[in-house]
Amino acid sequence: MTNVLVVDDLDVTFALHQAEVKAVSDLSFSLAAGETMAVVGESGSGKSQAFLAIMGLLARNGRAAGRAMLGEVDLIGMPGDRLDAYRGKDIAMIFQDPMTSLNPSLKVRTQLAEVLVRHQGFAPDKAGRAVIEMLERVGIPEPVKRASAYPHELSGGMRQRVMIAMALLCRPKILIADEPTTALDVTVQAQMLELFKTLTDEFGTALVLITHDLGVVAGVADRMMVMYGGRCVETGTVDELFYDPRHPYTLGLLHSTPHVAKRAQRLDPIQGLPPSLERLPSGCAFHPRCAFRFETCFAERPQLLPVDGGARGRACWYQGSLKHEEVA
Amino acid sequence: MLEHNDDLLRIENLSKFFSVSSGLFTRPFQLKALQDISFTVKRGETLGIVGESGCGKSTLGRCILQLLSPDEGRVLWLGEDIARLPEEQMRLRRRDLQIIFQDPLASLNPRMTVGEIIADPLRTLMPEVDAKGRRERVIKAMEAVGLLPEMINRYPHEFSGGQAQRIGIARALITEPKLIVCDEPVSALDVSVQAQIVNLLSDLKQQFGLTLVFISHNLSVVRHVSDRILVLYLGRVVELASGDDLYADPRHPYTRALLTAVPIPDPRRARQRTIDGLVGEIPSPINPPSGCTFRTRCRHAVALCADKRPPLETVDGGRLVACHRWRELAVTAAQ
Amino acid sequence: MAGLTGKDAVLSAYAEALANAPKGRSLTQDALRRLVNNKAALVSIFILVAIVLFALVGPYLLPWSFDKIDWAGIRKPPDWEKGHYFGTDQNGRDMLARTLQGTQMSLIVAAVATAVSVVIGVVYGAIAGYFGGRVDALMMRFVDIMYALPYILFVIILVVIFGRSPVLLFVGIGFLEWLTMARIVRGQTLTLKQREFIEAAKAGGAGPFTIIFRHILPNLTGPVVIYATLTIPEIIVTESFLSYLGLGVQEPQTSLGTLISFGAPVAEALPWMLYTPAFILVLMLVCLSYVGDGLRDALDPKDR
Amino acid sequence: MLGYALRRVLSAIPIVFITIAVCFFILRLAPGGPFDGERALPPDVLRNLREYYNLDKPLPLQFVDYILGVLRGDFGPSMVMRDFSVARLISIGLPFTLMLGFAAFAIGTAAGLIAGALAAFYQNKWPDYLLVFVVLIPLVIPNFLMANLAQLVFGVYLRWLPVGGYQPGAILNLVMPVLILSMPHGARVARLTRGSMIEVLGTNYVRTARSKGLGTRLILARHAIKPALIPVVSYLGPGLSYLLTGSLVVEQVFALPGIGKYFITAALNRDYGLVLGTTILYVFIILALNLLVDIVYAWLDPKVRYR
Amino acid sequence: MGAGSYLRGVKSETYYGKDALQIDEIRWDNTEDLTAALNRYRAGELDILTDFPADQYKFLQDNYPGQAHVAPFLGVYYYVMNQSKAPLDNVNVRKALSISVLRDVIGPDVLGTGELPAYGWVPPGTSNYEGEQYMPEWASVPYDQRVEEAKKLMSDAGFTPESPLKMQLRYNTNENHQRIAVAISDMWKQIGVEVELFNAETAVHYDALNAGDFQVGRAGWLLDYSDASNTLDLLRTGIKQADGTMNWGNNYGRYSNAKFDELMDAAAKELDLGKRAGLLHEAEALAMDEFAVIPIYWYVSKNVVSPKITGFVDNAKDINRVRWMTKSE
Repeated sequence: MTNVLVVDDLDVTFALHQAEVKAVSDLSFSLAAGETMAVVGESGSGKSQAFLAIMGLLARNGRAAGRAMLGEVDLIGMPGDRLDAYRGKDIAMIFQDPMTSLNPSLKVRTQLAEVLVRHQGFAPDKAGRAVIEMLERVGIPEPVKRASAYPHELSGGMRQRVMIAMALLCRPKILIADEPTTALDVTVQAQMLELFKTLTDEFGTALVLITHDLGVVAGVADRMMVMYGGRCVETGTVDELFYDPRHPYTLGLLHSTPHVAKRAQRLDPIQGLPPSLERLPSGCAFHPRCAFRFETCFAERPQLLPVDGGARGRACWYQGSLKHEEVA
Repeated sequence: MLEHNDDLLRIENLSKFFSVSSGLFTRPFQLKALQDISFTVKRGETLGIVGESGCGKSTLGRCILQLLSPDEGRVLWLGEDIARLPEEQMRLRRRDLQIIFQDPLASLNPRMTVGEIIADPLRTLMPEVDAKGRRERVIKAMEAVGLLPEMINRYPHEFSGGQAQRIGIARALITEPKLIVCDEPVSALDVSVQAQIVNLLSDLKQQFGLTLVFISHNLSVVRHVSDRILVLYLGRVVELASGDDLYADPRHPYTRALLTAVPIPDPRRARQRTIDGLVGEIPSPINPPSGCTFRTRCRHAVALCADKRPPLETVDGGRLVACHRWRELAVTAAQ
Repeated sequence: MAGLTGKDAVLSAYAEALANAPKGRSLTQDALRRLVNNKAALVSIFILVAIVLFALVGPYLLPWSFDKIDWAGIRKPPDWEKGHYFGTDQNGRDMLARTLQGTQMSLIVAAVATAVSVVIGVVYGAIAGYFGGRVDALMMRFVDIMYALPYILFVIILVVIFGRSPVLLFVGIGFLEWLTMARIVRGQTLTLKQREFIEAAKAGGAGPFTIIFRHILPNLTGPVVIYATLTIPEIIVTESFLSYLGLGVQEPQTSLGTLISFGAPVAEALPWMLYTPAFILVLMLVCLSYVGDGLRDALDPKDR
Repeated sequence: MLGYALRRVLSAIPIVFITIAVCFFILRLAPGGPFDGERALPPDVLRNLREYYNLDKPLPLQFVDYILGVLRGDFGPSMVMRDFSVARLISIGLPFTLMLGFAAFAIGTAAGLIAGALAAFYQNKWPDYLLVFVVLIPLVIPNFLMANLAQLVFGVYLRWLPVGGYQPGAILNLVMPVLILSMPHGARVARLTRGSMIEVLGTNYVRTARSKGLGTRLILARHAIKPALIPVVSYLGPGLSYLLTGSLVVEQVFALPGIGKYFITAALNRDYGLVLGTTILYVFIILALNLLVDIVYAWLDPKVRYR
Repeated sequence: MGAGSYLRGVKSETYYGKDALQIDEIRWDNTEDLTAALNRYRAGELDILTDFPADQYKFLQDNYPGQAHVAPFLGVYYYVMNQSKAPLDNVNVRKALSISVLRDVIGPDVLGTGELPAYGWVPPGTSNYEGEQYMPEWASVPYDQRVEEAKKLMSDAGFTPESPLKMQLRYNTNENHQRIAVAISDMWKQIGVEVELFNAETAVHYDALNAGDFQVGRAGWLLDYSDASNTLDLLRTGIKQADGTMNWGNNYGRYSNAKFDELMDAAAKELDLGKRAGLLHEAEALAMDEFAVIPIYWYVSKNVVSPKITGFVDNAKDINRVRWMTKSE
């Protein structure tokens, strides 16, 4: 499978008053065409900042380093106006809060048509029909009426569908979705995840799903990457990581997630507090909360190395088995 | 409802309306947030209340504590109706009724130190306790929730989400209440911290003999913590059952749809199950559909559902369900 | 029930020790630390403090008092031997002494007027915002009406009825500046009211006024301080406009506005009568503006 | 929309009435009257004057007469400039003051918007710091000082512009007055625009626009301007009314025939008729502008609905 | 009040002496702000100014020699004392206040346009007023001696710098009035008088003076016609009105002296101008010796005339007919 996106040693640093904070460190991964990769991590793990960097959408005080190859083009460090040729056309992004991601003073049709006009050379008046078609395709009832509505007249679910339509208008190679369903109700979320699956398969779009909800990952993703303290700590297929996790943090996450099907007596949470990026612990950032740590973990930072020689990767010194309790 | 005496709280036909005025001169219209809600909470139990946005679960929590006074119905606390009780009298009962909020930092006054925040309810509800007594109780409460007493003079913005929620819990404990309403207590927290707080709540329940009302939109968390679960839809009770019964044998189509929609952290099972997805969007609470309000999204809706509101039936052993066709559907589901 | 009531010596000793546990860094200290990092604001604060000190201490160091007439030195340019470092005015009074006295008066007028507008505005806005509904609509309608009135007319009539006492200037101007403050505070109170810690206070049995004074008012300091630093320059400029109309402070007292309104017409013939007070006024207002901007960034919750 | 505008007009009536009442009675409180001048008038002359100007009746009666008069469009005579009626006095000077006010408003608003947008766009870079300082100048220098200095420098020394006076068609005479009147207004608009533009550029929907690959110019023009204008528009209402009534200084220093000075001198001379006339005019200007602002609001922010 | 800010006067064809007129159009420009008017003059937009800021007199003399005309003018600037209330009803207190004013400084320094000090009540140059102008003997006594005498008078009346007479001095809003008030209040401080200055607009000021609601107030009187009675009538006792109130007219100080009234009635009936002048002189001396008012200086007319204009003649009535003037380009 050809890779649509290859990222090497991506670093993202923010200049605060005195200190510099590294939100993402040495992140490397590749994304195959049509594949769905989940990026899992808690707040402050850097999962969003990494992809905002790739899209060139970092805040004013943020700086990205390293390479992100979209085909033969390196997106990192590319000036905004040149990046515009790719953004919205080959690589698109949708965000978490549907309430504030659409411009309140512009009609839905305008905000969709402008993408076609910018990238596909549509004449402004002719773009209307394609927009209606796309709205229908993402499951919005009465698309003609909704197209001329303003964002505040639509429900949360409806607005997220508009965002998906907007992102997929130009059939991009890659769609990055940053916590797309977190702000939605369970039933609407289920419909949305269904929509993601069918559309990305149909258009052959590679989907990056950034989330903190392992349930969502299990339902949608092929491959996944777990991030902690700005670094990738484990990658692999969904089945490998769910049924045979090789990093204590991944294991801890699985045990912390309540399972609706069976009522465990007690959750087995990860102790301690999430790391603060300003004062990352020495060596392996997870060591303060890790049940399997030993001296090396305090001193040196583990590299992301392949597991049993396969495509899987993990960044942990502990070689023993984590399985003291089977994850059914 | 046999064991009458150990009912801590009984809600009878509670309704709450909000008048939404759209302009200075136009007639305000009625938003029916809660309609004809009835259920009981037993001593030492954790009652889960689950439902999607707009179903009125938070309003219900506030009606229990009389932060909002219900328009109709009765709220029996230890057998006495406290609905629409004047505030001075209600104040005497507030010692036994406390609340924990969703957003840890937003529920703490940023200008007060942790010690002052936790002790705040004591000032008004238990004036007889002097300053020294207050500080001692605060320290014990902080230890109980796993906070370092040395942090007593710190300010809320110096704490992480999880720790800030522990401060909120300590504040709710300080007057040694009998019942605590937890309104989405873990929804704003990261997964790992969420688990810690869930465990903490169940430990405290044992230690202080509390009764909890656990409100959340996250069915997995509610399923984990609750003994019995109440399902709300657009301001009405659709089903009430024990956690296991509800999961094993959901009787209301909405409950069934909810259960299939909840993402489960198990790839293989996730891939096998078919989503009994709902149709369309949640209707707006301003003018809900006639008859059964769920009918517009229910696959099994028939003419009857449109013209008559399904009664809330009490069935085997205290379960409640409000659907005309639940018996038929139970049979077809079994095949 | 192993509740919280169990009393023992160890606990009370421990409680005693914790009375002075390490103090956390309050929001205000946080904001001050950020303000100090803002160079422009820091420099401005120093200049302002210098001006205030200079205005308070200066008169005692100068040979001439602000109302002493030097008959031999009427309309004289700056002349060091005779002690008129910045020249004299048409009455032979020392310009530097008068500028300092004028600065004192302008600062007093600004400070008191701002205080008046803050107190009235905050209380009015908090009550309107907190109680909402009909009370809020009525109170805000009154504010709209006041906005529609020609406010300069009121100040003139106030000054005319009660004579030109400085006290009246403070109350008069302050009384008319509270309108915007009331609106800002009302808006903030409406948002604060929805915050969950207010509901927590209600659940804790707190009555409306406890909630306003213990929970809402302390959280209003941000916007109130920011707007206050905006009001001060407005008031000083308004006072100078009133002096231009001859409604300023009563002789022999003076204010920066009065001095400038006398100095402006003779800018060419007697330039020293203008550049001293004008320089101090402009410097003060520029500094106030930068301090205001600095405070807004420091107190802005977004970038915490 | 029409229904709303009508309702707003109806709700304005009580405001105008209360304003007139408040002014009417407050004025009577002030010591000194319109006939106190250097020469003490003999008592009988004074009595006739008071009768002529209807001042001898008890106050409430006078008030009712005045209101009835106003409804008939008769604002009564000016008590100081005796051979003019208030209406005529105002009608002579009003066109000039309106012209002055609107010109200053247009220039100030345009310059302010551009400066504000630029400062926001180059936030924390040198253009921003420069613009913030330049915009500060008209706010810290009292306008009468600016007027005097400008007159001295450009009028007397450099002789680029006429110093003062006005006759129809003398555009050059208006350059200095309009600029000086527009500068404080422009400065306030600039500060407001900068603040709101910075906020809008930080919003999620601008980030979405950037993620769609729209160029900076397109984002500014289509996505940023409209929402950023909302707080600015709410200032333009009171801003314009201040310009229309605050032109006293400019009219006095440049000897221009506007009514700006009436707002102030009428009160000083206790010309009850003129004060009330100007006040009513002022209130109508403000109410009309507030209504205009609300209508523009609806166009800018679709969430604001008018049933 | 045309559409512009000026009035225009044009030579009328029917005027008998129209050929002799050199100037055929006049434009009266109404400028309230004196500084603005001077700036317009200096920019050549105006040819004649009927007033100019006193502070600029020295500047004009240095830079525009000869163009600023300052000439005596029939008018007196004075302070009036409310004699209906103690202690100003005591002539010695009034005397102390009057003699302690150093009038020679007011004109040249405080105002800058050199107004001449006034000790009497009828301006010099008033017609049909032959005879020697009233000049009190204390006027020639050196100033510091006068201050000593004033201090003694005041201490006799019970006022010393330690326990001073507290008094309010009212004036209407104007730069010159303010400067003079400040100067005189400083002079009075030496003799045990603590003055509170009270500035008010013209309407309020004169309303207070008419109502007698003041202790010392500033006033001025420009003669309507060139005759001594025009100022002396100000000091006549008020006329009782039908409703019992006294109409004091412009006699704000409520000065009342039967002998003075008789002299004035006699002068009014006297046909022989010489004898009439004698009576008026006697009346003036009587009132001035009783310090009915404190005259301070005689007004001057202030005009600025461009060198292009000829035929502008200063006169006591400050009347300048354009018909006698010519303007060269």
